[in-house]
Amino acid sequence: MSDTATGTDETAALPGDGLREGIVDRLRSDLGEHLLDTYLIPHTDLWVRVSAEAWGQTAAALKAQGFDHFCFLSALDWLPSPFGKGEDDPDAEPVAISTELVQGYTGGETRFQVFARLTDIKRHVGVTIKADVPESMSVPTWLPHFAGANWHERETHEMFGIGFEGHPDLRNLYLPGEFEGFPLRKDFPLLSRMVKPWPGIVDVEPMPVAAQEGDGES
Amino acid sequence: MTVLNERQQLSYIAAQAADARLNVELETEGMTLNIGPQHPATHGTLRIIARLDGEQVVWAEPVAGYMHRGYEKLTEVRTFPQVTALINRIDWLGSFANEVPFILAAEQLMEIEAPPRAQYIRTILFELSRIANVSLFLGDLGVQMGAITPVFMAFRDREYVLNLIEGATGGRFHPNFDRIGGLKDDLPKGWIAETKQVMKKLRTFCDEIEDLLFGNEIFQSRTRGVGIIPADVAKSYGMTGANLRASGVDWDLRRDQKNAMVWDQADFKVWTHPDGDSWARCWIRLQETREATKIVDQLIDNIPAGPVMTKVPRIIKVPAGEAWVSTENPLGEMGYYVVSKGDLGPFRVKIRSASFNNISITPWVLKGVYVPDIITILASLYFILGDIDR
Amino acid sequence: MGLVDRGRMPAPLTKLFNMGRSYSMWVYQWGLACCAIEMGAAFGSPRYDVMRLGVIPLPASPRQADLVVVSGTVTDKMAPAVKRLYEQMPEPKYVISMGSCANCGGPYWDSYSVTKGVDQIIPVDVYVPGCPPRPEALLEGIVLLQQRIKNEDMAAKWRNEEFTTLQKTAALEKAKSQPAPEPIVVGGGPIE
Amino acid sequence: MISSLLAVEIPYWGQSLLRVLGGLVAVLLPAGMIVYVFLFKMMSFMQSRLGPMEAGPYGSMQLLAEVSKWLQKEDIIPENADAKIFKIAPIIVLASTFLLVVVVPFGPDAWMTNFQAGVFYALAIGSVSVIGILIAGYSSANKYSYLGGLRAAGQLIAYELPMVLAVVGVVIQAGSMNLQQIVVAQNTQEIFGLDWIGFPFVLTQFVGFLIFMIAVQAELTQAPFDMPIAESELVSGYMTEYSGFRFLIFFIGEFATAGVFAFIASILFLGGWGVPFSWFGWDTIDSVDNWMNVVGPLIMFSKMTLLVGIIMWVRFSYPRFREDQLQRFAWKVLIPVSLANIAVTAILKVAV
Repeated sequence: MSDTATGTDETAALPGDGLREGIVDRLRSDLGEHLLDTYLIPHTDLWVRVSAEAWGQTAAALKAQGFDHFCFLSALDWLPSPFGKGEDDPDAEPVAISTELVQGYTGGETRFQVFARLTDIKRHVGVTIKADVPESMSVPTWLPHFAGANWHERETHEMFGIGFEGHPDLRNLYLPGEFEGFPLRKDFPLLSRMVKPWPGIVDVEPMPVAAQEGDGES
Repeated sequence: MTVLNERQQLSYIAAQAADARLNVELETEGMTLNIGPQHPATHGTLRIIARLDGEQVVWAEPVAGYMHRGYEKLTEVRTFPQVTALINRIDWLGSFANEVPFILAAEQLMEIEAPPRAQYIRTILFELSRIANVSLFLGDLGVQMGAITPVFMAFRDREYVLNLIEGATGGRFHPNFDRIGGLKDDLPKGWIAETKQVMKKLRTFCDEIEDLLFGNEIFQSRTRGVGIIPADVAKSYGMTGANLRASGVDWDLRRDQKNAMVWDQADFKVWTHPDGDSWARCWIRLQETREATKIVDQLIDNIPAGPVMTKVPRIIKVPAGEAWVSTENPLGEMGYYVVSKGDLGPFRVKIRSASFNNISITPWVLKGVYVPDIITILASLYFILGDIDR
Repeated sequence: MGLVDRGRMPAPLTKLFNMGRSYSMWVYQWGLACCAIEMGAAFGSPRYDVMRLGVIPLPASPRQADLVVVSGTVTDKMAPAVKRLYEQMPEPKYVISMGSCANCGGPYWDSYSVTKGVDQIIPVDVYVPGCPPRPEALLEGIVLLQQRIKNEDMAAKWRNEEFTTLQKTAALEKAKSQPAPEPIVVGGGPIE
Repeated sequence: MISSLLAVEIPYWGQSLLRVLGGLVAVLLPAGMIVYVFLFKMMSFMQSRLGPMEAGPYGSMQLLAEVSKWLQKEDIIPENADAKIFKIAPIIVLASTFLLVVVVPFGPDAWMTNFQAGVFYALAIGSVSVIGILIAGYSSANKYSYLGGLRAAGQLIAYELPMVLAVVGVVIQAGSMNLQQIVVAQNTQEIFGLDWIGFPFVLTQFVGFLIFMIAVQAELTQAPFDMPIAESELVSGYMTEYSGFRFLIFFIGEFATAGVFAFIASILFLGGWGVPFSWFGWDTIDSVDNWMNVVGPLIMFSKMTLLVGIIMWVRFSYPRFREDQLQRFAWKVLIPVSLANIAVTAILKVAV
C-alpha cells in the first residue's frame, strides 16, 4: 500500500510566547496603527484587535505569515440582554439591567464586534482577530482571502445584521425568507420564554390518577 | 493502489471545470434538480439544488438551515451545566465528544482541571463516541452506493459501543456525563473487561468492512479520482478532520494541541492520504476507527486511581473572560468560543462545528461531476445536519 | 382511489382487510435529527429488526408509504416540507411522531426557529416520548399502531370522519337498530 | 401437436384454458416466491435479521397482507401527469412478462405455444418492458422519474445487445431457435463421454452464460445495475410517483420478470425441464413419458430458484455502478467478449 502515513508519537513542541509575540510584532509592522490592541495569555492563546478598515488587510497579512487555515468568523453583541433570561416570575419586581457596554479581551468601542480565528497548521498556533463594527454596520469581506468565509459571513449577516462589503451573495442561510429580526442580537426576545414563566424547581409531579379504565376500546 | 500526484489532481479538476463551462457555452437546455430536503441520500435534511446538463452538474448549491435550532441563542439563556445537556445534540452520533470542548473551555476560564482519572475516562469515552460515529459512516457508505448490507453490520456492531457508553454514563445516545471539574460518576464494575472485548469486535468489523466494501471494485471505481480536493483549497475552506487529512495535510488536534486530555499517553498514528478524493476520505476514516480502538485499549489499562471530580462550588459561576477550546471530534475540529461575564450562564457561545466548514465546499467540489457522484462525494465528506445547522 | 374505498363492508371482511394493512406497513423514514439514528437502529439494526412486525422500511418515495415516522426536530423552515410529504402519501396513512422534539419541541421549547410539535402541521396517530426514545419504544409505538389499525372502521375514514373503532360503529348501529323500548305504563297491560 | 396431456384426452378449449391458467401460475407463483423467499427472508438472513415473522407462521401470510394492503390504497395520479399514459405504463411492463412466458416450455407437452423462432421472440418481447418504463418515467411529471426512465432506456438498450449475442452461441450449438428443441438438444447429446449429465450448454457456453446472467441482471435493473431505480440517487426512479395497485403491478412485474428470465436462462443453459433422456431410454421428444409434464415444471422451478437466488445474492451484496461506467462495461467489455464467444463457437461447431 503506497498510501503514506506521517505522524509520530512525539508531541510537537509547544509554541512558547516568543512565537506569539513574534506574530504580533510582524502583524504590527504590516498593519501599522490599524493594529489597535493585543491580549496574550501565555502558552494559551492570542487575541488581536484591528480597525474595521484593516479587516481584510489583516487576513492577507496573517495568511502571508502562514495562517492559511480558516477556522471561523462570527460576531459579538456586547449589549447586556434587556430581557434577562426571560423566565422569571412575571409578578416579581423587574430587576434593573445595566445597559453599559463592557467589551471582553482587547477592549473595543462599539456594540458589535466581528471576530474570526485563523490557524497556522505548521506552527500549531491560532489567533483570534477582532474588529469593531462601525456605524455603517459593514466591514470588508474575507472572501478574496479565504473561500470558506462565504458561509460564515452569510451566517453573521443573518444573525447580527452585519454587512460585508464585497460579498456577492448575502442571502439567508438558515432561516426561512419571511423571518424578521436578527436572532443573535441581544435585544431579540425569545418569545416562548417571555410568555411562559419558568415554574422554578418543581418536585416530582404526582402520578395521574389511574381512573381511565373506562375507555376500554382498542 | 495508484496514488494521484498533484499535477494529475489539478489537471483532473481543470478538466472537470472546463467540461462544466463547455456545456454552458453550448447552451443545451439544462434541468434543475432539487435534491432534498428529505432525500434518502442526504442522511438528514440537507437540500441541494443542482443545475444539470444531462447527468452532469453545471453548478450545485447546498441549502442548509432545515435543522437550525438556534443553539447559540439558547446557550445564552441557560446556565453552564444546562448548556452541556443541550450541546450533546449538535453532532448526535458522537454526543459525548460535543461536551468535552465546552467543558474544557469552562474549566479553562475557572482555572481548574479535572483529576487525572476523569481525564482518562473522558478520553476513553471520547474515543468510544468517535467509534460509534464513524462506524455508522462506514456502514452508511454502502447504502449511498446501493449496497444495502453493510449498514446492518454497522448497526449491529455499533450497538456494542452504545452499550458501553450506556453502561458508563446511563445515556445511550446523549450521555450528558461531563461536569465542569470532572465527571458525574465513576466507571461501573466489569466495564473495562467488556470494553476490551468490544474493541476486538470492532477491529473485526473494520476488517470486514475493508474486505467487503473497500475491496470491492465497484466501490473503488465509484470513489477513486472523484471529488478531489487539493490541500490549499481544503485549508482555505477551513476543512478539518479526516477530510483535511485526506488531502495530505497532517493536522490532528489530538496530537498537535495540548489540553487537559490524555491522548499524549497513547501511542497512535495520524493517517494522511495524498489523493484528496472520496476514496481517501473514506479510507482515512476506516483507519481512524482502528486507531481509536487502539487508543482505548492502551488507555484503559492505565486509568489511575483517584476521584473523578475536583472541588467546585455548588453553584457554578464562571469568571469573566473569553476562551477558545477545540478538540478533534469525529467529524473534525469542533470548538467553542465561550464569553463569560461572571454570571451563571455564558454571555455568548460561538459554536464552531466541523460539518459547517466541511460542507461549505460542496459548490466548489460538485462542479462538473455526475449526479451519482453527488451522492458519493456528500457521503465521503460525511456531515451531520445538526453539526451544520446547529 | 383504491378498490375498496366507498360504501360499507361486512365487519369480518373489514377485519380481514385491516389485518392485511396492519401487517404490511411500508414506512417512510422521515429522519430529521437525533431520533433518526435511533429510528435507523430500530429499522436497520439486527437487534431490533422492525421487519419482523411486517413494517417494511423499503420505500424511498412517500407515494408508496403507509406510515411515516417523523423523528426529530421540525423547524419552521422544514414544516412546509413535512406538510407536503404528508399530502403526497396515499390514504390510508398513519403518522408516528417520535421523540420529544417532534411531540412538543423538546429541549428547544424556547427556540426561535423550532416548531413546537409536529401535530400542529399534520395529524399524529402515535406519540413516542423520549429524547431520543430507545428503539424498543418505537417498536412499541408501532405495535400500538397495529392494534389501532386492526380496530379501525375504514368506512368512516373514507367518509373523512375522525378515527372510529369498529366497536364504536357497532355500538352505534346497535343503538340505531333496536327500537326504543316501549314505555311501561302501570296498569296499562298484562304483566308477565 | 400432441393432444394428450397426462394420457387424458382434453379438448382444445380445455387445453387453452389450462395454458392460460398455467401462464398465470408461471408468472405469479415465481413472483410471490421470489418476494417472500428472497426479498424478505434471504435478504434478512444475509443481514442477520429474521424478516417478517408476525403475519402467519414465519411470516408466510405476509404476501397476502401486502396484496390486500396495496389494493386498499388510494391511487394517486399527479396533477401534471399524462394520465392515460401514466395509467397504462405498469400494465405494459407486466404484459411483457406474460407475453414472455408464453414461449417457455415446461415439459414435453406443457407449453403454451411452440414457436420455431422462440429465442428470437423471447428476446424481442423482453425489451418491450423498456417502453413501459420509459413512458412511466416520462408521464410522471417528476424529474427523478424522468432521469430514471432515461437511464433505464439507455441501460436496457445497452444490455440487450450482449444478451442477444450471448444467446447466439447457444443457438449455434443447438442448431435451432425453438426453445423446445434447445432443451431436447441438451438432453439427448452427451459431453466428455459422461452420458449421465446430458449436455447442458453451460459447460461449453460458460462465457455466454456469464454474459447472459450479467445482462439479465441489468435488464431486471437489480444492483449493481439498478441506476434507474437508484434509491439513494433518484428516490425510486420511474416508480417514484406510483402508488396503490399500480405500484403493486410494477412490483409484481419486477420480480415476475426475474422469474421468467431465470426460466429462459435455465432452458438455454441448464437443460430446461428435461432430464438426460438416456436415463429412461428415451431418444426423441415424442418418446418422453407423460409424467414429465408434471415433473418438468418442478425441475424448471428449482432451476429458476437457483438462478434467481444468484441474481438476488448479487443484488444484496454489491454497490451500484455509475451510469457511464455501466455503459462502458457493456460496450467495451461485454459486447467484444460475446462476439469473440460467437466466433469461437462457430469455428468449433464447423471444425468438430
